[in-house]
Amino acid sequence: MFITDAIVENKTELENQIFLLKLYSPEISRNIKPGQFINIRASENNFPLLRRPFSVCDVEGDYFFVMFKIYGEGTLYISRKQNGEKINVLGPLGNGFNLNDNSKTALLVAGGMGSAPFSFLTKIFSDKKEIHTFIGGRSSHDVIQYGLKNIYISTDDGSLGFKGNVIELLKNKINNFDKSELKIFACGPTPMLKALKEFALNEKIECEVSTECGMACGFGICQGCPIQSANDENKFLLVCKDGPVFNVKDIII
Amino acid sequence: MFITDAIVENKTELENQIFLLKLYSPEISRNIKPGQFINIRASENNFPLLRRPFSVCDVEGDYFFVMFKIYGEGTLYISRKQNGEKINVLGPLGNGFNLNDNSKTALLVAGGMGSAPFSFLTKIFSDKKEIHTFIGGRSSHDVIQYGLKNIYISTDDGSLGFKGNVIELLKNKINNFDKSELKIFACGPTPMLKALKEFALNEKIECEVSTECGMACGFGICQGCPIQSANDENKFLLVCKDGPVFNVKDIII
Amino acid sequence: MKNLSVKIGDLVFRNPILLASGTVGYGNEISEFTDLNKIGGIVTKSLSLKPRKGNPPPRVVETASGMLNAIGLANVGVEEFAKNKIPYLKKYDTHLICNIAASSVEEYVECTKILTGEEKISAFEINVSCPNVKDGGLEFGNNLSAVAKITESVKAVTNKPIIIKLSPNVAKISEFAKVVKDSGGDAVSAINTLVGTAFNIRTRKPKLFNVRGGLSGPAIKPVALAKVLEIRSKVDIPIIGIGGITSWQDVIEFMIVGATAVQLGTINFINPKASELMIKELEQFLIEENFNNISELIGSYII
Amino acid sequence: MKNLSVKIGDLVFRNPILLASGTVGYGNEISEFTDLNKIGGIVTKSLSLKPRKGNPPPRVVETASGMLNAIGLANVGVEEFAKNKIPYLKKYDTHLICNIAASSVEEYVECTKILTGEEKISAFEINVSCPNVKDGGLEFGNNLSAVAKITESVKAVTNKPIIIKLSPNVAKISEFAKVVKDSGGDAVSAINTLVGTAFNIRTRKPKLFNVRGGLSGPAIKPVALAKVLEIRSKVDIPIIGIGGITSWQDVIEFMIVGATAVQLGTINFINPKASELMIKELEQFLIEENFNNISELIGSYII
Ligand SMILES: Cc1cc2nc3c(=O)[nH]c(=O)nc-3n(C[C@H](O)[C@H](O)[C@H](O)COP(=O)(O)OP(=O)(O)OC[C@H]3O[C@@H](n4cnc5c(N)ncnc54)[C@H](O)[C@@H]3O)c2cc1C
Ligand SMILES: Cc1cc2nc3c(=O)[nH]c(=O)nc-3n(C[C@H](O)[C@H](O)[C@H](O)COP(=O)(O)OP(=O)(O)OC[C@H]3O[C@@H](n4cnc5c(N)ncnc54)[C@H](O)[C@@H]3O)c2cc1C
Ligand SMILES: Cc1cc2nc3c(=O)[nH]c(=O)nc-3n(C[C@H](O)[C@H](O)[C@H](O)COP(=O)(O)O)c2cc1C
Ligand SMILES: Cc1cc2nc3c(=O)[nH]c(=O)nc-3n(C[C@H](O)[C@H](O)[C@H](O)COP(=O)(O)O)c2cc1C
Ligand code: FES
Ligand code: FES
Repeated sequence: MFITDAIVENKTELENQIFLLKLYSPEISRNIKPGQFINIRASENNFPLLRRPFSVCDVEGDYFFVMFKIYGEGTLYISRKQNGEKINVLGPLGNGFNLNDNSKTALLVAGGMGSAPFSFLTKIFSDKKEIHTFIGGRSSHDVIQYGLKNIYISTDDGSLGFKGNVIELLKNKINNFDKSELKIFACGPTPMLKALKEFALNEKIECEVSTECGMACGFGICQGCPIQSANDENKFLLVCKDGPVFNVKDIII
Repeated sequence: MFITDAIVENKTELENQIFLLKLYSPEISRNIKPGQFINIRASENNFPLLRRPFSVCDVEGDYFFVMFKIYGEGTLYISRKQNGEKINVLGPLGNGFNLNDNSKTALLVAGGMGSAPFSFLTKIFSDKKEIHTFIGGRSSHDVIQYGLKNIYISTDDGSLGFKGNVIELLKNKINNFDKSELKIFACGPTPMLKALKEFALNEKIECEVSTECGMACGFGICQGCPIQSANDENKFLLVCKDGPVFNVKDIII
Repeated sequence: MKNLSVKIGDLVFRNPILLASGTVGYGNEISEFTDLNKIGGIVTKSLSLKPRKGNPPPRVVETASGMLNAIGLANVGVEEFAKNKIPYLKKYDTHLICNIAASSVEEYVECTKILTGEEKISAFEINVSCPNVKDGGLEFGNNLSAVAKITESVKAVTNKPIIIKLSPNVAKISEFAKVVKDSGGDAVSAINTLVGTAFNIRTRKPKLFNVRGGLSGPAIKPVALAKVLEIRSKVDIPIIGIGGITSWQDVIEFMIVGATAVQLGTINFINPKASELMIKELEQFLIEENFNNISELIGSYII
Repeated sequence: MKNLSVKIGDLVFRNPILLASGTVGYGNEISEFTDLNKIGGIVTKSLSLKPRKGNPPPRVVETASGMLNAIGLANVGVEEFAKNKIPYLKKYDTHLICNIAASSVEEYVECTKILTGEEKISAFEINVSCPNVKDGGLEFGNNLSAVAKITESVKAVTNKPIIIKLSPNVAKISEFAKVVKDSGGDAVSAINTLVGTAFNIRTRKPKLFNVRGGLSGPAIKPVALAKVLEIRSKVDIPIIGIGGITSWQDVIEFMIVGATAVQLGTINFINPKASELMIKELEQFLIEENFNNISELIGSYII
């Protein structure tokens, strides 16, 4: 883990209020893995006080990318950073996706900003597996395709792709794939992960999900981010340290 | 009084950590008088929470100027504003210098950033009076001559002008002037104003001083900025509303 | 049209937004920014029997998302107030609540007696909690029987509603609210400032002449909300919520945990238009969330 | 070379900077950022007799310059701590202070008994003030005779120093410090978190599962300083100052008002290197202000 000032190399507004930041930091870029996250200090002062967690979206040499949506004060401040400015980051944090399984096909399933970690995962998997990506959003403006491939889209309002949610879309398409060789990697809002867990367990498809939780520290010292273990009723796991990526079997969503 | 977003037209660093901001705001510029001040919101959020008071330094048409030194968080933030950015200001506030007296010669006496209000005063007095300006600073870097004329300088370390404080310098030079036609206008730290008051009363020279005090509101609603009245033992005056400019006779410094 | 009005006893406020004691003087300066006719009411600076000069400077200092004040109850006194301040306030169609501070039960009673005849005054808010006066302030606010005595005695000399402004510097604020209710008080205001201090590390002197001051502003909002919630869940008395409100969202949050109305304090120093600006947004919220009356929000928390 | 060491009873700390309970777990994660050998000591997460699972999420929420937490004393329990956490901490030459939370006097005593044999433990900090546990926490912290009883009983079963961590949610914290002293306690820690809450205005639900939580961070610093000052001016007992410290200046400020040492809490989440970084700056301050020993600062306020 490092605490370091990353330097803004570039900022792109991908959609209204959705930004892609390219940040220079050899420490982070050379050590972070898909599904891990970093914790960003949005300002130097007490406002906002706590760091804000973001998945690593992609890595290119000494640069890493963060993709985010303006949500509240913290993301608003981060969105205002200019090229050349420093952003204090802490990371790499948590456990990323399992990169060593032997499935042949990866289905990446994203809800909204849940597509953020998948550019990097796509890059890493590209020469090992076949990849298909399912993205769901409320409307076409929520569907970010940056760095993804073989994309299937669903929108709640039908403004792009299948009208409905992304798990429905996945169910519709699942027979196109050979289930025995599949593995699902997912990231998105809790209701989506919940539906996905049920589906994956029913269909007996291996499935890893990246979860979210309000956090204070991001590296295991505050106990602020519990998630119920599926294996031990008396145990909470920590999203920041034991996750954010879990095998769906291990957690209660 | 207005609450308005002034727009940064230009920013100059006059000396290390001392800035001159040119701000566009017709409301403020057309209504403010020398010695009055404005209260600036340094950020949009809770940090810093309170506004910060600054004298108006000069006015040109729809533009007004603020000259300030980086002191703490508030001034630091203000110093980072870029051209075109908005700064929320509240003003004009307080009572400025008396512009209608019939003295023939004005001696402006400034300690450190106390020279801020005198550019504007100099402009207004220029066609009415003879003006001589005494500026004291710790070193040459604290002596800001922007918009001033007929300048006498003192520095504590002797790096520029007379070695000593500005009141000593004033005492040395006072006999160059016809006391019956003089009036002193001063702004600076409390010890300077204290020494000046004694001097002015002894020499029977009319003297107005601009005072400072920690403030919460700047316009009379918090009672945060008392200064002892010299005329009524049981009375505090308010620096923000009854001042910041007072006749030295009216206050206990 | 959504209905923003709320009621405390028989008093109807056109909306739940009042301006807090000590943060708007006697209304004249703030009226340059906010149309007092548009808000629910205004609470005066604490008034005492005789004029008070207040503490020497420094009286205010900023802290993280907050400020400390030790004004020392500087005020013109009840008589001067009646003579020279009420006439100005009469111009406004808004509720005038007179805040009274005193150092004895007798003084509270006398102040109330002197002012109760003033038609313009809608209610009294009794400050038993100002932490800045050595001769009583804090003591009363920490003493259940003193609060009972003050409430009863003041009630006895006026027909106007009595609101007791509670100190947060106690272990169980709901016990005080209960005593107010049992003694005939009509409502409670919560909270006054938290006791705090700050020192200059070079001079090693306090940043306030009075050493200790009262902490206000956004920093204290979570504490204020918890106090309001505590009162609401234990005592059936109208609550005026105060503490760190800066936005219309904060107003709603206070109402949800149990406030019938709110007061804005420190925000007036930063944005004296804030109160008026919030009103439109409150209405918008009611539309979005499908409420007809803002009063439906009071204590509407879901736990 | 300036002397940064401070003493509490016979314990000598190499500098006044300790890490606060609940904000550094059991030391392993934070040691990746801060060299524990360089700081005065580390206080463990509150330990209870049996492991505690803690509250369901959400457990933390940010507020203005602060945060609310309602972790619910999630901890591994004293036995697991002794077996699996102390060995790691033994690697560090720093004081280990064990914080204990319990729901009965007997449980406090039992926890202390179990751990007192551990050589690595320098002292116990008794948490009588955690506001998050329904079965006792807040009650003890608000009850003078309970605090006396706990202090005495725990003292009776250990030779190690006993530090009582006081609740700020009381009217007069100095009364509690006095009781601690009179009952044989060696020091007090002040303060634990203030009770606060926050609600989501759309769902009208609390932002913490537990509804109420503890407020920490810069927002509470003025309150914490006032509590330390109150204790210092009334009771002769060493004080460990806690609350909103984010900079070396804050450390000095706490010492000036009377703290012998300090604990850093919330700042560890934001900058886990903070404690180590402050040490150099403290030394620089002593040079600039011409002190030889940092202990000269303790209670050095000039009023
Ligand atoms: C492991 C992890 C990875 C994430 N990756 C991304 C990403 O790649 N892109 C992206 O846009 N967002 C991501 N998020 C969500 C992102 O952290 C929040 O949107 C952000 O913290 C909101 O901060 P704010 O100040 O703008 O909002 P505010 O509303 O001001 O934040 C309020 C508080 O709520 C917490 N919070 C708010 N929303 C969330 C959320 N969805 N999840 C967790 N905490 C939240 C924040 O920590 C903060 O303390 C991630 C969250 C986690 C836990
Ligand atoms: C009427 C008036 C006119 C002023 N005009 C100028 C000017 O033209 N140029 C200029 O450089 N400065 C001026 N000042 C001082 C200026 O307001 C302070 O330097 C500024 O508030 C410091 O804020 P900060 O956040 O940088 O410092 P911080 O240390 O963070 O401020 C801490 C607090 O102390 C108060 N404070 C700090 N220093 C002063 C001070 N000297 N006077 C009053 N309050 C203070 C601030 O209000 C703030 O609440 C003026 C002050 C007053 C009262
Ligand atoms: C400068 C100042 C002066 C105050 N004076 C009084 C007072 O005279 N009487 C009183 O009851 N409360 C007084 N208060 C407390 C406020 O009315 C209010 O209870 C408190 O500030 C919390 O609200 P806020 O956080 O919105 O400011 C004062 C507060 C401030 C900041
Ligand atoms: C997430 C969190 C967990 C805490 N857990 C404990 C605890 O278990 N026992 C305890 O005595 N104090 C606990 N505290 C209180 C801190 O030790 C400290 O007293 C408080 O946070 C104030 O200091 P700060 O403002 O520097 O954070 C906790 C604080 C936080 C923020
Ligand atoms: S966020 Fe602190 S332990 Fe997970
Ligand atoms: S600063 Fe508020 S009254 Fe002067």
